[in-house]
Formats: sequence, C-alpha cells, structure tokens
Amino acid sequence: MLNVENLSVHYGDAQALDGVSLAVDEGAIVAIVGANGAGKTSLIRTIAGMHRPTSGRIVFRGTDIAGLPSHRVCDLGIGQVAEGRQIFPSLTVSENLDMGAMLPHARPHRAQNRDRVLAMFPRLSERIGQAAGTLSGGEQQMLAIGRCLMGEPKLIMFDEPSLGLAPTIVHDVLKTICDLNAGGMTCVLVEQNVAVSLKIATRAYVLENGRVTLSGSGADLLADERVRQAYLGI
Amino acid sequence: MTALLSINGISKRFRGLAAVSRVSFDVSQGEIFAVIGPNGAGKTTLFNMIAGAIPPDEGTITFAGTRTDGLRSDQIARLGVGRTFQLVRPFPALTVEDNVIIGALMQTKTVRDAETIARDTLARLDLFDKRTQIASSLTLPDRKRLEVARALATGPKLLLLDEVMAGLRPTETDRIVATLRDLNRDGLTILLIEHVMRAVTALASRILVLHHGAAIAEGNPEQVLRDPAVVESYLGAESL
Amino acid sequence: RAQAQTLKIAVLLPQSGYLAQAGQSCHRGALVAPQVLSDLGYKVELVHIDMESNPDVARTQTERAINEGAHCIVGAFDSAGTLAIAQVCEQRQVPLIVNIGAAPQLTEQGYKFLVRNFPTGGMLVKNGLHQIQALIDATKIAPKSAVFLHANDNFGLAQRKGMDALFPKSGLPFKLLESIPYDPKAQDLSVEVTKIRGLNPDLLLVVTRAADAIKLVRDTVRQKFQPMGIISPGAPGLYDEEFYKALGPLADYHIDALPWANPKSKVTQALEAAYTKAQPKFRFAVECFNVGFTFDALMIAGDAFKRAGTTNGPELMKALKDTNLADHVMIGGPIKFDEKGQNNDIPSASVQNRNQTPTVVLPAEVATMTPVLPMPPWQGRK
Amino acid sequence: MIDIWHRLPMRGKMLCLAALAAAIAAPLVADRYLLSVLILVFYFAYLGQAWNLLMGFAGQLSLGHALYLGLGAYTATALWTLFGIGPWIGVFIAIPVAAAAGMIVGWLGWRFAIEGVYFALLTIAFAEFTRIGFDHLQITGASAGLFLSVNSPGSDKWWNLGGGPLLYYYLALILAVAATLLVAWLRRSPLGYRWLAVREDPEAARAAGIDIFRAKMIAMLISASMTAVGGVFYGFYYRNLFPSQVFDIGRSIEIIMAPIIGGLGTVFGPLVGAILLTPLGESLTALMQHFGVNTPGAKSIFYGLTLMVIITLQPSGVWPWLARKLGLDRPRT
Amino acid sequence: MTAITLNIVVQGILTGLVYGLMALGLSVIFGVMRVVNFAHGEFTVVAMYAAFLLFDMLGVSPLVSLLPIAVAFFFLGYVLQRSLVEPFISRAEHEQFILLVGLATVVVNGLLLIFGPDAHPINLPYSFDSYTVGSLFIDKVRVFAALGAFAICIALFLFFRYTRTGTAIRACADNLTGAGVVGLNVKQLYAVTFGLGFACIGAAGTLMATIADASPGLAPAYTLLAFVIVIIGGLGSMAGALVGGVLIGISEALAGFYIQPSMKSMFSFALLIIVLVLRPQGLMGRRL
Ligand SMILES: Nc1ncnc2c1ncn2[C@@H]1O[C@H](COP(=O)(O)OP(=O)(O)OP(=O)(O)O)[C@@H](O)[C@H]1O
Ligand SMILES: Nc1ncnc2c1ncn2[C@@H]1O[C@H](COP(=O)(O)OP(=O)(O)OP(=O)(O)O)[C@@H](O)[C@H]1O
Ligand SMILES: [Mg+2]
Ligand SMILES: [Mg+2]
Repeated sequence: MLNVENLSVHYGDAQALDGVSLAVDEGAIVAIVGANGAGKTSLIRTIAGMHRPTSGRIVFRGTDIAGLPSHRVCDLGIGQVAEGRQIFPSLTVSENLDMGAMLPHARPHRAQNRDRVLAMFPRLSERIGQAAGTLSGGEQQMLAIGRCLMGEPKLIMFDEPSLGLAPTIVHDVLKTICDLNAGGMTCVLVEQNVAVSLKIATRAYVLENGRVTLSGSGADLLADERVRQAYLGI
Repeated sequence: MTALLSINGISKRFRGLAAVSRVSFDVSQGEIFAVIGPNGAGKTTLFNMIAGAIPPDEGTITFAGTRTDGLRSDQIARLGVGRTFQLVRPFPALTVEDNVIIGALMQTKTVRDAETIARDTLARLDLFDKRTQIASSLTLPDRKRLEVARALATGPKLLLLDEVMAGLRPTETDRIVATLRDLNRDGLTILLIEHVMRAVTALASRILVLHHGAAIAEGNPEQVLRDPAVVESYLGAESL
Repeated sequence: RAQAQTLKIAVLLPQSGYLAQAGQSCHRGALVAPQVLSDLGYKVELVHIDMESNPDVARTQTERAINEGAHCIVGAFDSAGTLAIAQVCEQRQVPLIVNIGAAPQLTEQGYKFLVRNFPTGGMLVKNGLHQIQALIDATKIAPKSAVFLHANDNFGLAQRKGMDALFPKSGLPFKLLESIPYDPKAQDLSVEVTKIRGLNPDLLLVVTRAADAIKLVRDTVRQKFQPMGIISPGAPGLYDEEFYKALGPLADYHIDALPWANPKSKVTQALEAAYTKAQPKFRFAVECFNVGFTFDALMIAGDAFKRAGTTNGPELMKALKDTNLADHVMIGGPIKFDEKGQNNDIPSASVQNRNQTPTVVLPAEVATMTPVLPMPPWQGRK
Repeated sequence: MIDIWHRLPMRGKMLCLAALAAAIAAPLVADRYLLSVLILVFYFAYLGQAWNLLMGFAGQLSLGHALYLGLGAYTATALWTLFGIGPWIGVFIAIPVAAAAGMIVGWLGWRFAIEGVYFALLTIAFAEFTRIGFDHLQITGASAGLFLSVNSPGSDKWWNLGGGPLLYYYLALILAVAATLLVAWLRRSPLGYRWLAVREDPEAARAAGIDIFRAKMIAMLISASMTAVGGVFYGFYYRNLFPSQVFDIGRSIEIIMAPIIGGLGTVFGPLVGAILLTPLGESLTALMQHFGVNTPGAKSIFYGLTLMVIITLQPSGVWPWLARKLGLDRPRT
Repeated sequence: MTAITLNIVVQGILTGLVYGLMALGLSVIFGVMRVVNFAHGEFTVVAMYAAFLLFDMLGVSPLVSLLPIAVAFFFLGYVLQRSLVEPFISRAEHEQFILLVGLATVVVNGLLLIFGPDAHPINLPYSFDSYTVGSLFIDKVRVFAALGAFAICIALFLFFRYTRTGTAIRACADNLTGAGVVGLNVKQLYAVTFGLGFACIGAAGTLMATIADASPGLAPAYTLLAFVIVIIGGLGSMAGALVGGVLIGISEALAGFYIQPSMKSMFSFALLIIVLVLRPQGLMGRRL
C-alpha cells in the first residue's frame, strides 16, 4: 500500500533520515521503533508531506507522493495522529472534529463520520462544546484520533500516541488502534513503548540515527537480543 | 561524604497537573546519581527546578550550602551547576567551538583561556575535529555531545545530564560512559536522567525512580531495579 | 576661460515626500520661468532637482549641482532643507536665493551667500496684524475676541513667537483668548475645534498646513461654530486648489494676509500669461504665491547676473546684495536686501476667497474686490 | 585586537588595507560631491554598526534608534549654543543622556519580558514620545528648531566641529573605522560571545551562566552611546535640528537599512550595506536626471524595489554572499 | 460632565471606532500569520484613492463602493501574499520588515506619481452635516463610518466564528502543525487571511475617505496609528482593535482638550508604553 524507497531528509545541513526504505501492506500494523531523535517523527512528517525529502520516493497506492503538499497527501487518504496530539486548543471539540473533515473527499460524509467518531468515543460527545485545550491528556488523544478519522483515511500514522498518558489510558489508546486495525484500517505506529508496539505489530522496523538497522515481524524483533538490550533495558 | 545537593520536598504543578510532588533526596559530593522513570514522570521538570529554569511551588533546594530555590538559572549556573537540555539547545548559528567557548567563559575572563578550555573539552568529547562546523549542521549524537561539552566547559561542581545517551549507538554510549566515569573520578558530581539502562547500571551509584511526579523508590541499583513497584510501573512494560 | 552667457541655476524643491504639494507648486513656477525671464532680457538656464523633503538629499544634491556647473541655487520651500543647502553654498561660495522659507534663523546665522526674498515668520505676523486692523477698519466689524490656532512645526511656531511678541503691541481692539498649538501629524482637528467652540471667539486666527485647513473648516462647519471670520497671517492651506475642491462654497470668505502677486505689475501679467499657457490644469490665481516667489527668486538671480556680468560666486553675491529690482511679481517696493540678506519690504495683502478664487481685497491700490466681514453664515451657502 | 587581525585570511588583510588606504586618500581625487556622499556612507556605516551591535549581536530589534541619535544631537548642540560648551566635551554629556534613555527603554522592555515585535514597537513609542516632547521643549527651540552658526570656508575649527567637508569626511571615516574595530573586538570578547548566546537561545545562555538581562542592557548601553555620538556628528554637520526631522521614525528606519542589507550580525555588513545603499540612491537620482526624467517619486520607487529584491534574494544580507564570492569567509570543514 | 466634555468623548469614541477598523486589518494578519504589515497605512491610503476615483468618475458614494473595494482588496491581499509575502512567512522579523518597508515606499511614491501630492476630497451631500442631540454635535460622516466599522467588525467576527473557512483560519493561528496534520491547505488559508486583512484595509480606507482626504502623506501616520491601537488592544484580537481605537480616540480627545492639542499623541504613546509594560499582550490579547 505504502512503499518508502531510499528516503533522505535534511533539516538545513543536518541529516535526519539517510536512505530509509520500508513497506506497509494493506491491513497491517507496522511499528517503527527507535530512540529519541532517531528520525521517527521526521519519517512520518515527510510521508505526510509536511517536510520535503531531499531524495527518495514515497509511493502510496501507485502514486509517488514525495514532495506533495500535506493537504494533497491527506486527501489521498493518509491520516496522521501526530506527536504531541496537535489539537487546536482554543477551538471547541466540535470545531476540532470539523477541521478533520475539511478534505474534499471527506467533506460530503461529514455527518456520518461525526456520528461514527462520537459513537466510538462517547467521552467526546459529552464535551462537544468545550475548548479542546481544557481536555485531559487522554481525551485530547481521543480527539486527535477522532479528528483524524473524520478525514476518512485509508492509512493512519500514529506518532507516540501514548506519550504522557497514564498507563490505563495508554491501554485504551492502544486498544483503539487494535480495534481500528481489526476494522480494516492500515496503521503505522511509532511508539516509545517498544515492548507493546512490537507485540501488536505485524511488521516492525528499527530506526537508528536516521537509518533502518533492523526489520522483521514484531515477534522476531521482540526476541532479538540487540533490541532487547538497547530498547527494553534487559 | 557531604551532601552537595539536597532536595527537600519540592513540588511543581502545571495547571492542576502535579508534574513533581514532594520529592526529596540528597546527592553527595563525588557520586553519580540517576533519576529514572517513565515518560512524563517529571524528571525534566525536576531538573528544571534544580537548574532554576522554573521555580518550585514548594520545598527547598540547597546546593553546596546555598539555598538556590528562587535564584535565576544563570545565578545557579555560576554557583557551579551545569546542565544539558533534553531537547538539545546548542546555539545553532555558531560554530561548535564558539558554543563551548561561551560555556568556558563562565570559568575564565579571557577568550584565549576559554579557547584552551574549549579545545580540551572538545577533545575529551571527540568533537575536536568538528570544532569549526556550525552547530546546526551536526548530527543528533554530536549535538548531544556538544551539549555536554558546553555544560562541562562551565567548570561545574555538579553536572545535570538529561538523557544524553538517548539516540546513541551502544558503542557511542560506552564512550560517553567512559568519559563520564573519567570526569567523575576527577571529582565531578553527576546527576543524570536516563532511559538507557545499560548506561544507568554502568554509572549510577544510586538511583531515584519517579512515577507520576512522586518518588517511588530510591537506593542502589540492585535494590531499585528489583523493586516490584519499579518493575511494574517502568521496567516491566511487557505487561500488556 | 570664456565667460558664460547664461546663468545656470539649480532649483531644489521638495517635489516628493511630505512637502510635495507645495514643492510641486513651486516647481511649476520654475518651469515657466526661463521663457518669461528670457523675454525680460535675463538669460538663465535651470536644473530642476527633487530634494525629497529630506535635508540629506538636499545637501548632497546641492554639491552635485554645483559640481555640474550650477552658478546659483534657488530653493527650497522648507527651512530645514534650505539650511542644509545653505551650508554647502556657504562653503562653495555659491549664492543661494531663498524662494520660500520663513525661519528667522536663515538670515540670522551669518550666512554670507544667502539672500531671502521672503518674509520671516515675525514679518508675516506683523504684516498680518496690520492687515487685520485694516480689515476691521474697512468692514467696520467689531470683534471682541480671537483664538490663535497654529501647527506646532517650525513654520507655525515661528509665527506663534511673532504673535506672542507682536500682538500685545499691535493695538488691535480685541482680546486674544488663547493660542492653541496642534500636532501637524495628528489625524483630525475635531477636538481643537470643540475647544475653540468652547471659547467662542469672534475671530479665528490660524496658521495651518495645506491639508489641515480643510479639516479645520470642515469640523468648524459640522460643529456649527460661526466665527466672524477665519483669518491667517500668512500660512498655506486656505488658498490651495485642494481647499476649494474639498470645501466648495464653504471655502469662500476666509482671508489670508500674505504677500501676493501684484495683478497690476507687468511682470506678473507676463508670468500669468505664460503660466496659464504652460499649465492649463492649474489656476495662476491660486498658485501665484508659490509660483510668484519662485519666479521672483529666479529673476533676482538673473538680474544679479546681468549686472555682475559674471558667474563667479562672490561677484554674483555682491551683485545680489546690490539688488534693486522694481519690477517683479509679488507686491511691494523694489527688492533690496539688507546686510544679512533679508528683503525687509515684502508687504502682505489681504486675500479673500471669493467664488473659490483668492482675490485681493486689501490694500485698496491692488484690490480687485472689497472685503466682506463678517463672513456669511455656513448655512445656505450652497 | 591583534588576534582578530591574525584570523583574517591573507586576501582579507590585503583588501582591508587597500580599502582603508583608498578611503584615506579619497579626498585627493574625489570632488566635493563625492565626498559629501562618502560622508553619508561612513555616517550610515557608523550608525549601522551601533544598531547592529544591539540587533545583530544581542538579537534585540530596535526601531527607535532615532531616539538616541536625536538625544545625542540635541544635547551636544544645545550645550554649544546655550553654554558654549564645545562638542568634544558635549559628546561626553550626550553619551550618558542617550545611554540613560536606552537604559530606561531596555529596563522597561526586558524586565517585563517584552520581546521581538513588541519590543520594537516599544522603542518606536519612546522615540515618538520624545519627538513630541521636544516639539514642546522651549529651551531647545521646540518645534521651531535649534540652529548653529554658519560654517564659512577658512573658518575650520576642529575644536567646535565647524569646517569644510574634509573635517567631516575624516571624522566620519574615523567613526566608521573605529566602530568597525570596536565591533570586531567586541565580537571576540567575552561580552560578544555572551551576546551571541543571548541572541541564539536565551534559555541555553542562562544555563551557561549568562545574566541575559545584564548582557542585553550592556548592548543597549553601548549601542545607544555610539548612536549618540553619531547624533553629535549629525547636529554639527547639518547645523540645524528639528524634532520632527531628527526623532522621526524615518530616521530610525534609515539607520537599520545598511546593516540588514549588508548582513546582520556580521562585522562588515553595516559597512557594505552603507556602501551599497547611499550611492544607490544617489546614482538613481543622477541617472534619472541624466535621462531627463523629472518624475518625483520615481527614484524612491526604484529604491523600494531594490530593497525588496535584495532581501528576497539575499535574506541574510549581501556581505556573507560577497565574502563567499571573494573567498573571505573562514573555512569550514 | 459638561456638555463639551461629553461631546469630546462622543467624538473620540466615533473617531476611535474608525481608527479601530483601520487597525483591524493589521491585527487579523498578525494574529494568524505573525507578520507585521509595515505597509498597512500605505494600503489604507490606496483604498482611499480607490474610493475617491469611484466617487469622482462614477459618482459612487463610499458607503456603496465599500463592498466592491473590500472585495478588490481581498484579491489584492490574496495575490500579494501568494507572490511576495509567502516566502517570508517563516523568515525573521527584520527581513519581513525590509520587504514591507520596501513595498510601502513603492506604494506611496506610486500614488504620488499617479495622483500628485494634492489631497483628494470626497464631497458627499452630507459631508458637512451633523446631528444635534441636545447640546451635542455629532458629525454625520463619523457616525456612518463608525457604524460601518462596527458592522464590518461584527461580520468578521461572525465569519471567524461560524464559517468553516473562518474556523480553519483560527485553527491555523491556534496550531500551525495541527493544521498541517489534518490536511488544511495552510498556504491557501494564509492567503485568504491576508486577503481578509486587506479587505478590512479596503473597507477602512473607503470609510476613512469620507472623513479625511486622500493624500500620500497620510500613509506613515496611519501605519503608526494602527500599531499603537493594536498593541493597546492586543495584536491579533479583533475586539481589541476596536477597544484600542476607542481608547486612543477618547484619550487623545480628552488630552487634547484639557492639556494641549499638540501633545495629544504623546498620551497615546504613553498609554502604549504603559500597556506594553503592564500587559504586553494588550488589553484584549491572549497570553503571548
Ligand atoms: N524542525 C527541525 N529542525 C532541525 N532539526 C530537526 C527538526 N526536527 C527534527 N530535527 C532533528 O532531526 C532528527 C530526528 O528527529 P525526529 O523528531 O524525527 O526524531 P524522533 O525519532 O521522532 O524522536 P523522538 O523520540 O524524540 O520523538 C533529530 O536530530 C532532531 O533533532
Ligand atoms: N511548561 C510546562 N507546562 C505544562 N506542563 C508541563 C510543562 N513542562 C512539563 N509539563 C508536564 O509535566 C509532566 C512532566 O514532564 P517532564 O518533562 O518533567 O517529564 P519527563 O519525566 O522528563 O519525561 P520524558 O522522559 O518524556 O522526558 C508532563 O505531563 C508534562 O506534560
Ligand atoms: Mg518523535
Ligand atoms: Mg524529560
């Protein structure tokens, strides 16, 4: 579904990604793990069109989307639940959801999608008129996911969705992701919580200093000695 | 051993969220002390309070016999507390050497001496060859080392390191670990935040574990890493 | 070296920048001057330079003009610019003839290469107060009080100082209730007018800048304040084309006491004819103040050159000091300069707006109409 | 000082010396007009250095430097006209006056954490406030202006700054060169390093033990003082002062053009900017005159367009680009 | 309060509302894009000339030409943003500053070149009328202009509050990264915002033309005035612009009346300094 080929990304003179290649199959959960600053977020932002790659191709369902602006990429069906949630704090929950549905392809089905999202996260419908900045961390994460779903994506990239959440809520969020995947959604998951993400992933890549150093099924990596030592502290 | 740094019941809240609550501990002269805990546990906030970047809501901080809570961060730095930032903050448009010279100018009045100190420090951190590069063009591991170099160049008595190993490869980690050990042997006291257990176990003589802002364990590495509460909340993340 | 046959004059005027309106008006006078002067037997050649309302530019451009052979400078409407030019002229011993510029200091600082055929602020006020007395005598009005409103810039303040010094001695039969300065950079004058309305004077004496006069009258009308008359001791604004365009019939009957073109002078007539032909879009009657003074300055230069027979600066300057020019545009006796370079005989006329045309109403010998005061009420002017 | 010199590449040393020699010898060949343009070039280079110190090094945007220029000019000229105190003494009174104003602006701004655009507008507000104040200050002639006596040829008196263009030329040259040396020296001094740190990242600068408030205040102090000296020059060169001219926001903008176009935060940027901009304006005027174009405003349109083009093409200024072209920038690995 | 004081205050409020409208465009653009439009006053004057031309050549009253001019200015702003300003959005303030100062110079001198230096008045039948309320005189044109200002402000408020594009623009201002994440076309929205800011400028200039006479010399003063107002009211806050305008209007009126007219702007700047020091985000602004 998504093929990243030999992708390099620079910020000014600094290189963030160095020839990264990976493949995401339809219906899969692909985990990307790596230390702070390894380039995970850069990868996601580049796929999403928020940063121009220096070289490489990003092929999504047959079209090369490298260098397209983010609104075009979103409209093609790549959704994103970004690092730090990135909700609109002074807008209401309802307005936040609306903003997710500004994409041309999603606009006509705004009402249905909204009902679907609110059914999925009843907590949000209770707070529909509240400014999003006043929500708790977990609720904000739900809002970010809900907002993403409003855009009818075919692929969702999650960037550290559990960051800063209490363990019980982390559980909820990860369960939501599993549920979405069970419903047919293709997911890319970046998580600090390496153990968990490898456990639910069908395929995983380890990113180090902007390079893919290991890849394989989630279970394989979980068993890999290097991974265990470097990321699980065992 | 005397306590170089002594934290007494400090707390910090952000709009209702208790980022750090009633944390107390002492760091003795010459030891390496580690703070660990899950993301968002309040480790960086704790550092920020020690370094004076944010004032604590309550509690006291004493460094080398001086009350430092309420002082500005530059005053605390001049008392001998060097720090790094978790999200690295080198001076982006300056060269590596200039970055470190700025740190070194805290110890000395002349640029010439500062240059000497800067070069020594850079050599110690394997950055000497890159000294004429612009800081923003460095790779992340180099920028992290640069952070350490700048903090070291200030000639601190206490060095606060916030996840300086994160993102480094095991070999690089080992190098930094060795450097830090060296420095420690020369008398530097180190307080570090780290997720990389390999480094923590290699370095720390004592560990404090934070969880949801509160200290849940403190002691030597063997004890702490076996503490069931710690395993559950932090290490044993495999429990889903 | 062969002696030059024509005098090369650099005319520096603020054609752009904040003084552009007046500068361009003067510039139009300079444009028609060579032809008229040549008909009168003066041989001059002009270089037109825009000083951008900026003394820095005035200064370097003067240097350049002199380098490129200007024998004499005429300018520059504004005192700050004129002073910048005067520095250079003094150094290079090239005469500067001030066409317009009222700051008393221009002729008080000891410049040896500067002459001014324009009244100082004090002279303007003195003459203006005389004219007001004459107006009172001619129209038999009996004002009891007046308010003086002036722009707080170098020109307005010079007039204010004149007013403070001269009004008490003038013997005018009314009281000066208050002198109110306003910031020429401020955006409206409604507060000023309300304040004046509160004082309720019979006469309103004003020193305005071009655009401010319109605001002043507009707000006076809107606030239904009806003085006997609005009289200016020689400031721009009340007789500009834009003033008439903006106010229509309401522009009429205001009086400006200022030096004016002498309609009976041959030179004026020649200039008017040439001007009307060259500038069909502008009315000489409206522009004759700026045009006339600029022209006279050029004629003074031409005359001195004729007498001196040389373009040499000091000699030209000597000839300038000896000027005695009877035929010229602006009213008054022969143009002569005192040892400081000031022409002290520049009388003012009373010019009243009639049918949206500035019309000389006093002194009687040059008047084409008789003054009307008190002015008819605002209402029913349309 | 010597240290800086050694750091320059050979070619740079040659260029510096050649330029300096040319500047010193210029009056031998330049006519008075050229000299008057060069006076403006060095005057703007000097003021540009003063402003560059605050903005380029310490990172604080001031759009109100006319305040210090005006205070310097007014103080020295008023002392001379009112009390006969000459400019060489007056300048030492002008400096503290302007510096005090700078301290007030800086203190209010930085103590209350006003940054960026807001600080810039604060500086404008102070300059305008002072302008109107001086419009009402009777002792300096209020809005009617303050005047110095005339400069006749042969009356060159260096001790009261009256004289022909040569005096002003060399004075402006000395000011510009001295300012450049001062800036170059400060850049390599502990203070200079601190300023750069403050500009780059105030929080990290603090962590390196820098009292950022103090560093900024010192930058303001030096910058305002230097600008005041420029003001004294201005007052005695033009020999008349009007609040609406000298405190005008247009002056403040004029001051900052050269360093930004030349290269902010570089030692030579303000110099290069002034060498480009002043002659640019002059040659536009000359060109238009040459072709007989007399359309007031056309020159300014070209000037404005040029500014837009330069800043679009070379956002960090002309000097860094030029230095690269000339091979003068320090080698980087 | 005496009748005259009351009159002064009422005049101050009306004038202030129009000033507020004039400042609104500046505030909208800054609030969303963090770009300070240093060519603000220049474009206000362009709008005044546009109103003058429509009136002079076609006899269209400014109250009617308001809409077409605002629309035309919307497109002008849109195009300016896409062509000139876009590359400068993320650049340093001083670079934006030079760009816009350059633009301002071009515009002002262009006006001078085309229209000459004279003021161009619009004489409406009611230009010189005023309402008499008790002992108060209230200028008709100021009332119209103030009402217009108020209406435009409300329209803008409703747009930002209740339309999807308006919400999307607020979203961009709120969290730019977030806007990119959900696939909002940020560049387009920025251009629309710039257009809206310019539409405000167009409307304000048109209304201004009924009160003041168009001339190139007004521009720098308008820019400065708009700065003072939005800083006092809060850069980026719409209500703040009106509040700031009214405050300035009243304070200038009272200072002018009780102290000295020529010193009245001094009080505006003093007010500005005080507000900056005590509440840097402005009276109605959000925290910086
Ligand atoms: N906007 C930026 N400008 C300059 N450098 C950047 C920028 N964003 C990221 N980087 C750098 O690029 C590298 C990769 O960063 P990235 O955010 O992708 O890492 P990450 O794996 O997501 O880390 P984390 O776990 O902390 O989220 C790092 O060195 C980072 O400092
Ligand atoms: N300036 C701030 N304003 C509001 N909340 C803050 C601020 N700084 C930190 N927090 C919150 O305080 C909590 C503790 O944050 P802190 O950065 O100290 O965590 P940490 O232990 O360093 O985590 P990590 O391992 O991810 O670095 C988090 O929930 C964080 O969101
Ligand atoms: Mg990340
Ligand atoms: Mg942290």
